[in-house]
Amino acid sequence: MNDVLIPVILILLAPLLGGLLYGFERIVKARMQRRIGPPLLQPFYDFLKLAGKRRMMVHSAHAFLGIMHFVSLWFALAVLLLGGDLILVIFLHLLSTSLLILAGYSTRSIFSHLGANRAAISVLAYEPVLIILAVSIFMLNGTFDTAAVFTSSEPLLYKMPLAFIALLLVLPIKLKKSPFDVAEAHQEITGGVELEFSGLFYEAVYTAKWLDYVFCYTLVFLFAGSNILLGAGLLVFTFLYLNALDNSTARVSYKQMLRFSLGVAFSLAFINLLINSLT
Amino acid sequence: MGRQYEIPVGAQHISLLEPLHFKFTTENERIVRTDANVYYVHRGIEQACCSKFKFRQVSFVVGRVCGLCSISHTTAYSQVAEKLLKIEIPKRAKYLRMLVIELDRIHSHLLCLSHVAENSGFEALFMKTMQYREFSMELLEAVCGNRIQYDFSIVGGVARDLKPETGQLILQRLKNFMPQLEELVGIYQHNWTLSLKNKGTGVLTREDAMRLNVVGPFARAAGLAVDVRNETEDLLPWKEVGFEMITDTAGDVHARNMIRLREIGVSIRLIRNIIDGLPESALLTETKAFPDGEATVRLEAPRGELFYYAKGNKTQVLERLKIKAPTFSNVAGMVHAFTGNEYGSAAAIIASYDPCLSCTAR
Amino acid sequence: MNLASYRKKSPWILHYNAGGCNGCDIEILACLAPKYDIERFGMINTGNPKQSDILLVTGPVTKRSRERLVEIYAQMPEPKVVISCGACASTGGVFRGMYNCEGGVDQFIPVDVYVCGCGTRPEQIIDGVVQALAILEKKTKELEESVKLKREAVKEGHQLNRRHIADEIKPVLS
Amino acid sequence: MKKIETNLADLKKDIGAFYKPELHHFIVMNAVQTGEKMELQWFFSDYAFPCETTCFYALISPGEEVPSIKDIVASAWVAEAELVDLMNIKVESTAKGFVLEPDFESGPLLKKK
Repeated sequence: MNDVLIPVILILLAPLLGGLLYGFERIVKARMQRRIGPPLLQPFYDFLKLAGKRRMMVHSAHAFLGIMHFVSLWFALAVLLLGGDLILVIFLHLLSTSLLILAGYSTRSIFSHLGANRAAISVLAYEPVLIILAVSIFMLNGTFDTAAVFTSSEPLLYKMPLAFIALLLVLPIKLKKSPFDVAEAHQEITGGVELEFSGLFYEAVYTAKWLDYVFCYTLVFLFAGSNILLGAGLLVFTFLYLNALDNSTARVSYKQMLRFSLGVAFSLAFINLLINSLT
Repeated sequence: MGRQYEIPVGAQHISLLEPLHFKFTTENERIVRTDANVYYVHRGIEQACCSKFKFRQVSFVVGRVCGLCSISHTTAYSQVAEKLLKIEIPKRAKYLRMLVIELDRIHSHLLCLSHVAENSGFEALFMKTMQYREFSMELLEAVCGNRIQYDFSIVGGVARDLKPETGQLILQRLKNFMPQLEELVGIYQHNWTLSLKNKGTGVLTREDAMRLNVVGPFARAAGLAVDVRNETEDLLPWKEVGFEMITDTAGDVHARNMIRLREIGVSIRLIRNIIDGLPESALLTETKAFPDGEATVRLEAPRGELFYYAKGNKTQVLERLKIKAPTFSNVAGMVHAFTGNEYGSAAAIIASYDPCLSCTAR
Repeated sequence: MNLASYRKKSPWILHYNAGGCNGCDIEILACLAPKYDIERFGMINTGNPKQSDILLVTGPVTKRSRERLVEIYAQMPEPKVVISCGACASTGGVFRGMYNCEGGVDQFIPVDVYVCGCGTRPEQIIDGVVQALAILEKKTKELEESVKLKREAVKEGHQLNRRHIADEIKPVLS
Repeated sequence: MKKIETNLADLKKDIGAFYKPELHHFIVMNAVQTGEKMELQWFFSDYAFPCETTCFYALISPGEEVPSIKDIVASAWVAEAELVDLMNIKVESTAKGFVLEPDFESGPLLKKK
């Protein structure tokens, strides 16, 4: 009973958790930049404000794709938390991102197109690493189900530390953090695919960002298995690492990002896979 | 040859402070051609200066040409008016003008650096540089009474005196700033991702700088030693207070950052020398004459050479006033240096030019 | 607890220079920096009209930037507030009457808050934005009222769509 | 300031003979109304110390077409395009509309009679 209840509660509260996490991160970021920063509940204030704006949309398919991005991302998260197939999770996540990319291409704004281009390249950068990760987990556990990972007493971290490093390297791409925030790139393409969303429809994209936080941190938590203490430690470490990285780097170009993620992160994950399959 | 896309930047864009329009023609995000539209801010100041305002009021009007280098504009105008009136201003006034120009240069260069950092996607460095910049704004407020738009130079001298305690405050704050400047130099020099973004982008070679008559830090980063402070001495005695020319050879965004940081160091030394050797004299030379004849003045603003031409006709109102701002000379070089770069670097390159379109368009 | 009252804690600003001297613009930039830090009030400089609530305009409106100004204003979804920063944005200031200047911002778009000064100090800008928040809240309420009225109108069948209007016009013309 | 008189026919030859990219830089082009005629000025400055500003000037009557010095000084197009709009001068191969909007009267800097 308990192992279903907790995931269900987590899934239902995921936007709330993600919002809190996002608010907390904004404070941490501000403090790192020697500012006071916004209040903790700022993302929710933004949420309430966006709900009250006049509804403006480019065309109905665009708005629909934005909302479906949010829904499918939540669905991917649900499958992940309920112990579903990891490959399915990764592809559901890919689906949700592709919906957003399609939305980006469906408008006539050049910045939206550029953002969609870059988002597609970002997918190309992190997706292979995630798939290698899933395959390594399959090699170890004999199944793609994340439920087996959550319940296994031996944390994955000890068996595949290189894969964890690879995941850490691609997380900034997924979370659109500097140095790999090319898909958003506020100063270059003013938000990319988000550009044409407004009001309630932007809310879907904005809230999907919070879900992405929960999704990514759950992936990190996978590495701790059933060891909750280690999991909490990993989460805190990843949070600090991401923020420190975000605050100490400039944005690199998308070509450099692709070269780095495929050259370094992918090879790390691959070496890890080789080691796992040999032993 | 891939398909060409046209990417418009401006007139309103987050990476731009002022309305300015670039149309980049790109192939696979590589810029092959640039069209610039820089006259969004044209207001007609030259015409107003020659018709609406008396020549003593004009120094306040030309300050509003540009908020970043308003002291350079007011000083240059005051000098050209003094040439027309054929008067020599007191030495203390000259020193005080140099002091404010150098303080203004520090704030302007730090602003440009922070803007480059932000447009390179380095938000924390933007915050840090802006935080360190506040000291120069406070000092300018202490000296002139306003954070921007100082109206410090007037025809015949300067409007306010420098109190000894303000001088001490400046020296104290500069001392506090020195370690912060070193920290900034360290980050701009050695941060790996920033150098990935900035090194080798927006390159302007020395030959092109010469051919396109580029001025200011933009030219000095390319190795062209052009600095009005080095070339004239009759109006403001720069060499007397220890001016030193700084050049680099790379000509890219990184070189421009380093030029600006090193020039801040020179400015700090100049300010110290000015305060230490501040002569005692009157602040203003009074005269009842009217401007006559024609005169030109060149002055080194934070962005480069500022040029004023004025013609008087023995009345209160000038016959003609021509303002040539530093960015005006750089437009041709700016458009040229984009070619061959990634569109992703364009925002950082624009910021590294430190364009001042309100100067250019007037 | 009224959730709606928290809405005004999230103003996203958009900045446009309509032809000013950059003085006020760098003060807006200074507002973002650690000394003044307007993110304390939840403000973000979005740079995207479609997601902004507050339009900060600086400078007198020049002939070439007037259309851009109106277009940016039109792209912002309601409720929206316009703040004119500085003397020249409010009235034209020293540039008033110059041949390429149209005068203050309020000649083209409705301005809600006027911030004085040449140039405006960051404190004044923050004060102006905080004043704008109250106006933003009022406008949100008005918008909701109008939406409610519209809904009732639809129920009673008074709302005509484009085809109905065309049908009504035809007999009149012929 | 050193003033050198020239005329429109010899302008390109004079400036071409004077201008050396490594010694001088072009500052700006200016026009001043002197009675019926218009005085066009081209300002150059040295890189050396003490530097001297050299001004070439030519008197033109209204409606005359001015030769462009773009092929000698590559960056002169900005200054020329500005004068075309502000002073209503015809310059070889330079179109209107760089500074002012098309609907605006040309030559706002000209003194009204």
